[in-house]
Amino acid sequence: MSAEVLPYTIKPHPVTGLYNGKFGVWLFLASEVMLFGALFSTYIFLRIGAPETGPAAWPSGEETHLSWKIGGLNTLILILSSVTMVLAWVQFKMDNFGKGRLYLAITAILAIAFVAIKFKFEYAHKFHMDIVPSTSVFFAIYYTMTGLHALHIIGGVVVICYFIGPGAKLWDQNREYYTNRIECTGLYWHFVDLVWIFLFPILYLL
Amino acid sequence: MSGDHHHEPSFIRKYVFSVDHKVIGVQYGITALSFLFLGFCLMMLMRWQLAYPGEKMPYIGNIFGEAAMPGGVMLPEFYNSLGAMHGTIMIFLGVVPLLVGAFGNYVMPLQIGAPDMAFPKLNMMSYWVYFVGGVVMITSFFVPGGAANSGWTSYPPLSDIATAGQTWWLFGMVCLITSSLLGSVNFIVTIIQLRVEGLTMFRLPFFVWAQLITSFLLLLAFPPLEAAGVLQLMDRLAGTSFFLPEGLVVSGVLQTQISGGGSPLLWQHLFWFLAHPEVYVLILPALGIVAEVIANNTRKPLWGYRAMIYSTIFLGFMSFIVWAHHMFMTGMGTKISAFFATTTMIISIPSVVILTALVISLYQGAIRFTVPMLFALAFLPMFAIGGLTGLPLGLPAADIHLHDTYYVIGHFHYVVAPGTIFAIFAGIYFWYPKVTGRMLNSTLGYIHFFFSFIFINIVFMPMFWQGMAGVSRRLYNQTVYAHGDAVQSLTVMSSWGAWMLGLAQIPFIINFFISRFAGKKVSNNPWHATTLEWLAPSPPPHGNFETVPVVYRGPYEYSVPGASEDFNPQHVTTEACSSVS
Amino acid sequence: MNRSRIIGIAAALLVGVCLIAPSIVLGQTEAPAVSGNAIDGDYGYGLPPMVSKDGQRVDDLIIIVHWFMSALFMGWAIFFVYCLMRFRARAGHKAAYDPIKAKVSKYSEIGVAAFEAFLLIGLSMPIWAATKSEPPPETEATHVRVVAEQFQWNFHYPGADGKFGKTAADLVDTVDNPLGLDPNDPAAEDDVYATELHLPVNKPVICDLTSKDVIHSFSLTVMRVKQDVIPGMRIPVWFTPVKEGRYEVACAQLCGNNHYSMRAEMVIEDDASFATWLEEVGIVEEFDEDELD
Amino acid sequence: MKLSMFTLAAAVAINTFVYTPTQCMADGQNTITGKIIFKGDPDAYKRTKINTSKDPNCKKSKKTIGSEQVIINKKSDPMTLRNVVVSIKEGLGKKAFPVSKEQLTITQFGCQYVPHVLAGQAGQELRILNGDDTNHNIHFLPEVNDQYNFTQPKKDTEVGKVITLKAEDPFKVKCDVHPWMNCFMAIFEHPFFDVTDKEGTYTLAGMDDGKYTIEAWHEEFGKVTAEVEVSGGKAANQDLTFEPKP
Repeated sequence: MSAEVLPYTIKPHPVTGLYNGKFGVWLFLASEVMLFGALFSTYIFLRIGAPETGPAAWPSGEETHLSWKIGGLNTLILILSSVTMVLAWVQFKMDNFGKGRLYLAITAILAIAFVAIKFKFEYAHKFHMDIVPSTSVFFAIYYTMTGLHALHIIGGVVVICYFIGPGAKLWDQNREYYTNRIECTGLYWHFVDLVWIFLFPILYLL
Repeated sequence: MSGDHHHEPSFIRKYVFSVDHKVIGVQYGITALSFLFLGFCLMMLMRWQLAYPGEKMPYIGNIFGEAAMPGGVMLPEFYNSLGAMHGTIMIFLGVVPLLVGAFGNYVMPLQIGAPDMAFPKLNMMSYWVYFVGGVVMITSFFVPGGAANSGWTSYPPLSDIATAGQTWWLFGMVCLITSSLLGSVNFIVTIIQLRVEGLTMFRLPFFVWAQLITSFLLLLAFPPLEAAGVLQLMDRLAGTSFFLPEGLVVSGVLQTQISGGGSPLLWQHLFWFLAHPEVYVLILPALGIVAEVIANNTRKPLWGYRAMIYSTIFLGFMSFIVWAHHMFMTGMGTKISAFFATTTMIISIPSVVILTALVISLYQGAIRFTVPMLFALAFLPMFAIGGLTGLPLGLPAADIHLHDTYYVIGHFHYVVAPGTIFAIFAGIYFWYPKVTGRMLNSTLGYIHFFFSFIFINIVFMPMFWQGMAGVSRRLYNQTVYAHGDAVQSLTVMSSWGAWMLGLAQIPFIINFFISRFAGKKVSNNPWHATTLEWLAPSPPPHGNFETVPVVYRGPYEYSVPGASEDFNPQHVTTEACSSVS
Repeated sequence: MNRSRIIGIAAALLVGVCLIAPSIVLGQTEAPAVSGNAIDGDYGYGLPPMVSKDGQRVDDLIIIVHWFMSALFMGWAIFFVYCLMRFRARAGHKAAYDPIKAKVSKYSEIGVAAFEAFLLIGLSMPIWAATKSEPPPETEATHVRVVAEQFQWNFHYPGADGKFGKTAADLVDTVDNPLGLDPNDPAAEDDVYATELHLPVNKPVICDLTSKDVIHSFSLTVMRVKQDVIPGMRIPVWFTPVKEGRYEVACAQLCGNNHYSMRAEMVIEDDASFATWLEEVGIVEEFDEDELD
Repeated sequence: MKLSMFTLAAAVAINTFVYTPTQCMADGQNTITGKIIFKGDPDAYKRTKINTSKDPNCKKSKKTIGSEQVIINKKSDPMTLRNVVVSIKEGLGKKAFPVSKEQLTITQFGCQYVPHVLAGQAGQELRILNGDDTNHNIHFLPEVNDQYNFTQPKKDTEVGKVITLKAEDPFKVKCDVHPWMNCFMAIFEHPFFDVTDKEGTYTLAGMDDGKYTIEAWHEEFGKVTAEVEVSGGKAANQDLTFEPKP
């Protein structure tokens, strides 16, 4: 065995049970948890500190101008995309490249639908009503958190599209490696989904 | 992964966009040393204003332009920029990249017998993102209004209303944070997954352990600062009020364009949640280097190796729950301050344990006073001073008088300047032969060491007295206060110490470049060390080891009774150790 | 190697001594930068003068901690230097492989921990509670509102009625109404505005700290009082001055370009002078343009 | 150094007593002159001594300084108002005017801005000097121009800081170290402006024949306007009146 070959890039490490990439993604997600954790803490900190009444008071119900219906629809779309992501991985695992790629494509389309709804029906609508990040602390945190989340979704879409398109070459060279990468993407995708599951209630419902 | 791997890569692939951890380590090292030097130069400029407030700076006063130093006299805003950028550059562009990016990257994979980092491309990316962050920071000096001038802590609302340099600072910080995150993922995976056969966790050199804990700190502590940076960017660019309460009146003008409803303290919580673990990011790898050098030069196993590791892990955990001890003066109640003061006292215990273990390791050793060893030895008392002076600052009542005075400056500089930077020098002298295949000249090394040791104490020791006298930090001119004017002579002394310290680095700079070509050529293992990096050729080729090593013992098997040599390397079988003469 | 080391030490020491001596001399020839009122008290290299009732407790704690630190460091340093001399590498000396089994380190670590606990629980916490959590009774104390702004301390006294007038951010004018006092509030009529902090001696003082713009820090070095002033918050501090004289108020938190010049003076005086000052400070003299000098 | 102190003192004196903005570049023949009249109770606007005890160095340049918001010339009849910016507001059409090469100066002396109200043309250079033995922090509070915020330590009577401004309605400039210190700047696209002197008079010169709207601005009393018709090189006279409500 040549000293230059990195061990455990594809096969899992006997002790940790993870290949390098998967381990790396888990660690990356840990840091993402801290990132969004800090933002959620900000939300709590500012909401606790907000006065009961007055212009700086925390908005509720109608005042938020957020429709739980649109938010709920987006939640459904994201959950569905998580399911198709898993299905894609399962198909690749079963050596079924065509179907796997189809599910990947569905995932990407659902994600794009999410972002489109977000921008077209939520952001654009609010900008139209002159509700911008500087309107109040609530909208500041709304735009920042959902914006950062939307960036994560877009990043995910780029990665998924890469694996549908140019990245698919890897399937022919090393199927296991390719499937592993889809698994890592899936982990990330589920995390982004999970963040939304927290975001939705704190912004739309509470 | 076949034979075509061995073809000669192009110059750019080999030295610029290289994925080899050693090249990246050297890139990090050179860049970070340059930034370290730049940060030091900024400080030397500030020391002029401090020692001779309002006087024209001789010789170089006129080159900084009208916006910074009209007529050679430094303006307060430029002084504040220098202060903020000195801190930022030293910590985020100098010391951390050196300790983690350079030493961690170069030495750690060698010490665990790995051919490279787990994700070589990610490694390259983290260097280049760091580089971009550095360029952004440097560029910010040239934007109108100058670089960030709200202190390296960038407390809002001051930083929210500061000049454009602050926005650049935030972008730079986002780059540096991203780079650190990529690096830390890579480090953890590499250390956990790529150890060679036989190298169990408790056979790892202490340096690798320090890197592991450091990476966890970076991984978990940096994202909140990234979040805080994003929030401050929103405040500055989108006009939000995350850190701004209602009814701000800046320069007599009511700020009606902001909604209010935010909290200035929010930033401090998010910032110090990072910045306290950051302190341990600065010190743990330094302790790792010192441990390596001490074990090697006492020719004796480290005393309390396991206790040190447990202490390090404990430090890592505790560092996440002490952050608010930087905020005792923000109007904190008795209960919360008692909680954070208690955790602060608790976190001092593992530091004491590590320091004690290192000094007891000297006992019954056979101490070789090599240049790296001198730096490592000098590290110990100075780190002790730094640590001990943290005690009055950690007691909320004593902190009332000492908070935000020069005492604080003295305290943390003793930890990071005579502490960490001496450890960095120890590391450079120790691993230089591995990187280049040549030794650094030891006469120049001794001169460098003794002068640095004396002058660095002249720089920082007076600060404790200044702090005692009540002089606040970040003052452009302390003589406006009676208590500041009374101790101005200490400032002068400190300044002269700093300039002399600058001169004392000249032998090192000469040594560093000349020895690359003219230094004494050495074998793979010039220090007769035991850890795996000394098995690889000097300098190690791409892929590091000719054959994958197997590890048979712990990292510091020096002076084993019955062995033929006074060191038993980790990779040599027990039979070979006792039979080969 | 040995010779170069000796040369190194000798040269470094020589330069070090040559350096410290003139720098101190140079430092002392510095002229005082401010011509103004003389500040009372003897300032020097140690702790500055202390003129408040509770300040001594802070000083005592600082001094005790420093004795403890010195003892610890000296003990540690003696062992360190002993090791360096006794166990240096030389012919015939070999390092021992087995670790020493001394219990000293463990006991000393436990001792350090115990003493730290004593410092924290026995000394620090009671002082903190007294100076930050248990305000003096409102009725006995002199009440002052301290309003910080870039780069000035504003002091607001309630006047004879003992009530602070209402203030509002939109009424602030840097020249006419620095505090933003509401002219329609009857309580505001007798309020006194000053840029110098005058306080009666031997009477507790409560300062309510607020800031108009950024974070400042209200630092009364001689009172051993320091408290961040945070916009959007009102934070009280209290102390009892015990010695008459003129002292300084400093800002201890970077607050912008001219942070260093954010200095005010504090005058501790007897009740009578304090009352006279309160009467007189608000009086505005007419300016006759013909008397221009 | 001595010499420069002398020139500075001279500059300050000139600025204090005989300050008139320069307007030489216009090529027309006509002039408008007049007075700014104050109708009201002068006792409601008494000047007061400013307490400069915060910075003892202020007194080194000038012992006493007085408030400058409202300066009424009580000796004349009717009473006139100093530091009023008078300018042509309408009637110039789209004509562009060359920018005066002359530098404007503003000096900080005795912890006061001299002059207290400054008018200039867009693109004209403005030099800010410090005649005090102390540090000033000049903070511009404009809407259109850059919000300059810089310091000027001790006695900078030679170099100063030179900046160029864009046209803008009068805006405030203040010192962040000495809160009582402020001044106003009015910057115009054209050269037809003046600031009333001690006697409360102004002169606008060099405009072509035509009908103009002139505007007077005072920091306390706001704006008043009047219409003036000029032709044939005759000096037109137009007084404007401020009548603050009691």
